[in-house]
Amino acid sequence: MENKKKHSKIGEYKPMDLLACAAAREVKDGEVVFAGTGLPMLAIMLAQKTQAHTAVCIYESGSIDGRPIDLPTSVADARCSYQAAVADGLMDAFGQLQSGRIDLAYLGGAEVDKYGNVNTTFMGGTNGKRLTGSGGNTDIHSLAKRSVLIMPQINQKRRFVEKVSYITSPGWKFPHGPNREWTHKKEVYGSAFRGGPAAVITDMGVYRFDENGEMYLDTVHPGFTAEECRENCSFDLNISRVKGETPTPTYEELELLHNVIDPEKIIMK
Amino acid sequence: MENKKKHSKIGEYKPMDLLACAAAREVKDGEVVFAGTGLPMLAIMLAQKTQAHTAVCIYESGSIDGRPIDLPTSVADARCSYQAAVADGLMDAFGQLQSGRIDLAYLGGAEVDKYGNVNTTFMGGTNGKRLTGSGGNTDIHSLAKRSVLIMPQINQKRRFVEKVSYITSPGWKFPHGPNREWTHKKEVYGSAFRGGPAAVITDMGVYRFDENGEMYLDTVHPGFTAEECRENCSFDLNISRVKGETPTPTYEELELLHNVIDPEKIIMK
Amino acid sequence: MARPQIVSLKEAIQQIKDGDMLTFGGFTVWRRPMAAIYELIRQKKRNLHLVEVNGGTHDDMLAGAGCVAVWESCWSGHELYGKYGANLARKIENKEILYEDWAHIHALYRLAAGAKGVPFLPTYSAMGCDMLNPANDNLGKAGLRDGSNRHIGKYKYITYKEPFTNSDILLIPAANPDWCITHVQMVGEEGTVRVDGLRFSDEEAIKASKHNIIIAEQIVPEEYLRREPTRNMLPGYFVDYIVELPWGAHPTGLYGAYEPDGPFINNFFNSTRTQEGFDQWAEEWIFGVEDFEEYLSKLGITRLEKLRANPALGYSSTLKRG
Amino acid sequence: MARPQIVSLKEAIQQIKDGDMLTFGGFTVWRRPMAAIYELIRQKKRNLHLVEVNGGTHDDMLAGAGCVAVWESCWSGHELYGKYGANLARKIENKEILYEDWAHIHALYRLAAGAKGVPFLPTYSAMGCDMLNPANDNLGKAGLRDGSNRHIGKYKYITYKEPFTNSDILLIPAANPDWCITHVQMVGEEGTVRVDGLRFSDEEAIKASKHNIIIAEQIVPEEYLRREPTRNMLPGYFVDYIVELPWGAHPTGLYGAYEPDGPFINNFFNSTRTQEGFDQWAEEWIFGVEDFEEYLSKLGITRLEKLRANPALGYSSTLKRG
Repeated sequence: MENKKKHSKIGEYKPMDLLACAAAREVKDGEVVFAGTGLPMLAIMLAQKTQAHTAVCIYESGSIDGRPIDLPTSVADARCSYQAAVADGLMDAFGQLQSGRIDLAYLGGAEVDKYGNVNTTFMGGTNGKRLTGSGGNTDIHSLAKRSVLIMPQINQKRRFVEKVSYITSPGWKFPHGPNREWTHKKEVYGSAFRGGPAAVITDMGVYRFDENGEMYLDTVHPGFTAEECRENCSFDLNISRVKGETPTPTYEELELLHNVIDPEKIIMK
Repeated sequence: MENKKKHSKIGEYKPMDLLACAAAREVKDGEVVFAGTGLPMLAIMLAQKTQAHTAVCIYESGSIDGRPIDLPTSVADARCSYQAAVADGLMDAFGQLQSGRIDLAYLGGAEVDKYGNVNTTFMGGTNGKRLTGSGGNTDIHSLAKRSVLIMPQINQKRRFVEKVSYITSPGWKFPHGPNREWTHKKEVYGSAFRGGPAAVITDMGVYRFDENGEMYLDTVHPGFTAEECRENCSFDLNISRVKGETPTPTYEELELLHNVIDPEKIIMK
Repeated sequence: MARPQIVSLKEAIQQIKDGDMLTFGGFTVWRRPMAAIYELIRQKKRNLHLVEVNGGTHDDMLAGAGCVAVWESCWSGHELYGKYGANLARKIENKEILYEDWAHIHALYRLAAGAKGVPFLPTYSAMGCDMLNPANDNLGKAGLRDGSNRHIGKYKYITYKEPFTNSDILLIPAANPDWCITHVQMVGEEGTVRVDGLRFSDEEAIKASKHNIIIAEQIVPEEYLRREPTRNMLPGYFVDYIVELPWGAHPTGLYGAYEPDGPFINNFFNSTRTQEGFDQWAEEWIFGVEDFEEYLSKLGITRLEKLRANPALGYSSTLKRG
Repeated sequence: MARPQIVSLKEAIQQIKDGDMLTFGGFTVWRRPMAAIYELIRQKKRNLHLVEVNGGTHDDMLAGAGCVAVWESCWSGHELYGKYGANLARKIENKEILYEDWAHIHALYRLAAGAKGVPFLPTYSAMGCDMLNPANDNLGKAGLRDGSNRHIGKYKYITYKEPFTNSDILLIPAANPDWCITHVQMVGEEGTVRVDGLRFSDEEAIKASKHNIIIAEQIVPEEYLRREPTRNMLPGYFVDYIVELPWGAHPTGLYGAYEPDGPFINNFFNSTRTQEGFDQWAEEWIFGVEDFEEYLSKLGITRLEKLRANPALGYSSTLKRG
C-alpha cells in the first residue's frame, strides 16, 4: 500500500497508460470537464479518483455529472447517465459550453497543426479521404476555456502538420476575413473569447502553446528524446522549452485504470 | 334531458353566462387554444365539453393540454397540470406560440380600440394609472392565428376607445416606423404574420373585424340593441353589419358552467 | 469551483450587495422565494435592480419596502388575490422607481440569451407594442445607457432586417443578473436541484445568473435525486448557497406541497393601497418577527395545514376557494 | 388538427415522398428509428434531403441505399463499432451526394430555430472553422441557393457584427424538415410522448418538423403518462402517425430497454467499405425480409435477449463488451 503513490518504471506501463494519466493530470479539482468517447472518459474518471475529486464531467448528449460504475463506450451510452445530476439534452450541454462554464475539454483529431487547429473532416482537404465530420469537436475546441487534445504520434508524423488540410476546429491562429489572413483567436472572438487549446498529449510527449499560440514540447515521455518528438512532427517543433520527463503513471493510477475504471478492457486492451 | 340543447330565455342566465358561452363557441374542434386566468379558462373548458371535444388548451406557464377536474385560478395553478400531456415551462409554451401552432387565444384588457389594439399597462398613458403590465397578452395577441378578447362593456364606454392610451398588444393597425404612421399588421409582420384579433366578446355583443381591420358589431346580446352597443363605445362603432342576436346559453351549457366546471363559484359567482 | 455551501437564510442573503441585479424563480404567485424576500427587506437592501420574467407578490413587496431602484419585467400582480402590484404601481406613478416594460417573451429571452451565453435572441413578439416605442425607453431617457451602469446595455432592443427571409425581427439583449434566488421542493446535499410540477423559466433565470441561492423545502441525499436524473433541473455546480426552509414560499404556492395563501395575499394587497398601509403590514409581518421561523409560528400550524396539497392531486382538495 | 392516427410502419412510411426533407430523433447509435430506415429503403425512397443534428448508422444506411440526394449534418459514424460512415464517405468522395458540413451547435440551432419559429439563432461557435469557409458552401456552389429548392435557403449563414457588444456572431438559419421520425419507449393512445433517459435534440427536431412519425416500443393508455406530465416530452397534437414496434431501434440502443447490437453494427460497417458489400448486406437484412417482424425473427430471440437492459442500471449488466 505504501507503494501506491510511487511512479512505475518503463516496461511496467503501456503507452496508453501514460497517455491516460498525463491527460487526467490536466484536471484541477472542482473543474467542469467536457469529454468525448474513448480515452477522454478514462482520463476524467481517473482524475476524479485521484487529484480532482470534485471535478464534474459533462457530455454533449446531455448527461451532466454522471457517476458511472461501468465505463461508457459513447457519450450517449446509458452508462453516462448512471447517478447523473441531470440527464437532459444537447441544448443544455452546449448552452453551458457557450456560456463559458466549461473549464476543460478533452478532444481528439486526425490532424493537428502548430496553432492547435484540428481536422476531423477530410484527410487531404475536401477532395481527400472523408472522415466522420466535426461532431462537437469544433464547438468544444472553440468555446471551452482550455482544451486538451489526445492523439497518437509514434510513426504518425503526417498527423502533426504545419497547416491542417481542413480546419474542423479552430486553434490559436487561423485564416480569417475576406482575405483569409492568419489571425489570432482573441482578435476574432472578441468579447466571446473563452480560451483555447492548452495541451496536446501524445504517446511521445506533452505539448503546450506559447504566448504566440505556437505549439512547443513541454515534457517528453520516458524512453523518448525531444529530438524524436520533433522528428515525429511534419513541422519544425519548438523543443527549446522542454522541462524534463513526463511523470510515469503511479501504481495507484495503473490499478485504477485497469482494475477499477476499465476492468472489461474496452479501451485499455 | 331532451331540453338540454334548447336555448335559455332572458332572465334564466346571467350576463357572465352568455359571455362564457359566446367565447366558448369561438373554438373549433381540434384547435390548440392559449388561455389566460379567469373567464378564458371557463370558455375553453366549456368548449371542450360541447362542440370542441378534441380542442387542446395550453397555458403560458408551460402546462400543455391539462385536463383539470377542478377550475384553476391562475395559469400556474397546480390544477392546470392535472392529467396534462406535458408540464414544462415558458420556453415551450411561447415557442409553440411563435412557431404558429396556436389557433386561438383568449385575452382580456383594460382598453381596446377599433383596430383591436389592447392596453393592460397604463390607463391614460404613461403618466396615468399603472396597471399590471403586459404579461403574455402582447405575445399571444400578436402571434396567435386568432385572438378573442373578453371584456365588460356595460357602462364601460371608456374601455372602448378610438385609440388606446398605451398599446400593450398590437391589433390590426398601429403606429409603425420612424414617423409612427398607422400601418396594417400584415405589412409590419411580413413572413412572420400569423393572424390577429378575431373577435371581442362583451356583456352586450360580439364584435368582429372587417377587411380593413376595423371593429364592427356582429351579433347583439338579447335585451340590448345595436344602438346601445354603439353608445357604449367611445368611437363610432360600425353597426351596419349586425346579423342578429347572439344565441343565448343552452340549458346544457348553463348546467356545465355552474355544476361541472365551476361548482365552487370561483368565477361564476 | 467549490461545491455549494449549506448556510442559514440570513447568511445567504448577507452575500447580496446594495445595487446588485436580482432575479427570482417561480411564476406570479407560485413558488416564489418569499422567505428570502422578507430577509432582503429585514436586511434593508437598497438600490436593487430587478430583472424578472414576471413579477408577483414578491417584487411588489420589495418595491413597497424601498429596496428597488430599477424594475424590468412584464407584469406584476397577485392573480385573483389582488388586481395589480399596488406598491410598484404607486412608486412608478410617483417616479420613485425606474422601470422598463417588456413583453413576456422579451423578458424570457433576456434571461434565455444570458443563459446560453449569446448577446441577444431574436423574436417576432410583439412588433407594434408600446414597450418598443422609443418614447418608452425609460433607462435610455434617464441617460443610463451610456455604459456607466454595468447592468444596463447600450440599446433596449434592435430591429433587424434579417437577410434570410427579409423580414423585420427584434433582437432582445441578454441579461445576466448577479443573483437568482429560487425556491424548490428538493435539493441534494451537493446541490442537484429538483423541481416538481411546472418549471416556468427557472432554468433560464438560474443559468443566466452569476450566483445562485437555492432555498428548498428539504435537503435530501444526492443519491436519491440521482436515481432519476431526467427529473432534475440543475447540477450543483451552478449553486452557490443552499438553504433548507420548509414553507419558505409562503404565502405563494408550491406544487405538490401547499396552495397559495389567498386571504394572506389579499390582505397584503389591500394594505398596499397606501405606503402607510404597507409600512404597517411590514411592521407586523416582516420587522415584527425575528426570522422566518417566528413568522411561521405567528401564522400557526392550523392556518398552514389548511394549505397542504393532496399528494394525489398536487393541490388541496379541502381548501375553500369560491 | 386531427388526433394522430395509429398505423402500420408501412403505411406511415408511405406518406413520405421522394424529395422530402427528413430528420430523425436519437443520437449517433442510440434511439434511432431503424425499422423506419429499413422501410424507407424497402420502399425505395429517392432524393431525400437529410438535415440532422448528427448522423449514425441510420443515415449511412440510407446513403448506401441511394435514398439520399443532400446530406446536411455534423457527423456520421458508428461510435466504437465503426470508425466512420463509409457509405456516406464514399458517396461524398464520388460526388454522388451533395453535402453541407456544420458544427454540432449549428446543426442543433438550425432545428432549434425552426422549432421556435424564428428565422435564425445566433452562436459564437465556431468562428474560424472550414465549415464556414465560403469555399465549402457546397449547396451554394451547386447553384441551389437561388430559391428553386424549397429546402435550401439563400445563405448558409451570416456573420453579423451585433450592436450590443460590438462583436461578430454567426446567425444560423432555421430548418423545417417535412418529416421527423423518432423512436421512443412509450407513446400514449392520443400521442403524448415520453422519452426515458437522455432526450438529445429530439424536442428541437420534432418541433421544427411539419409532420411527425412516432415509433414506440409500446402504446400505453394516455392516463398513465398524464399522471406525471413533467416526465413527458411532447403533446399528441405534434404527432401525425403512431407506430407500435418493439425492438424498432435495433441495432441501435434504447435507454432502459436494450443495448446497441455492437457486433451487428460492426458487421454492417465492415460490409460498407464497398458498394457491393453494402448491396449484399442490404439484400440479406433489408430486401431479404418481408418486414421488421421477419427481421426480428431472423435475428432471433437469443440474440435480442442478450441486449436487454437491467432495469436497475438502464443498461445490460451481462453483455460482453471488452
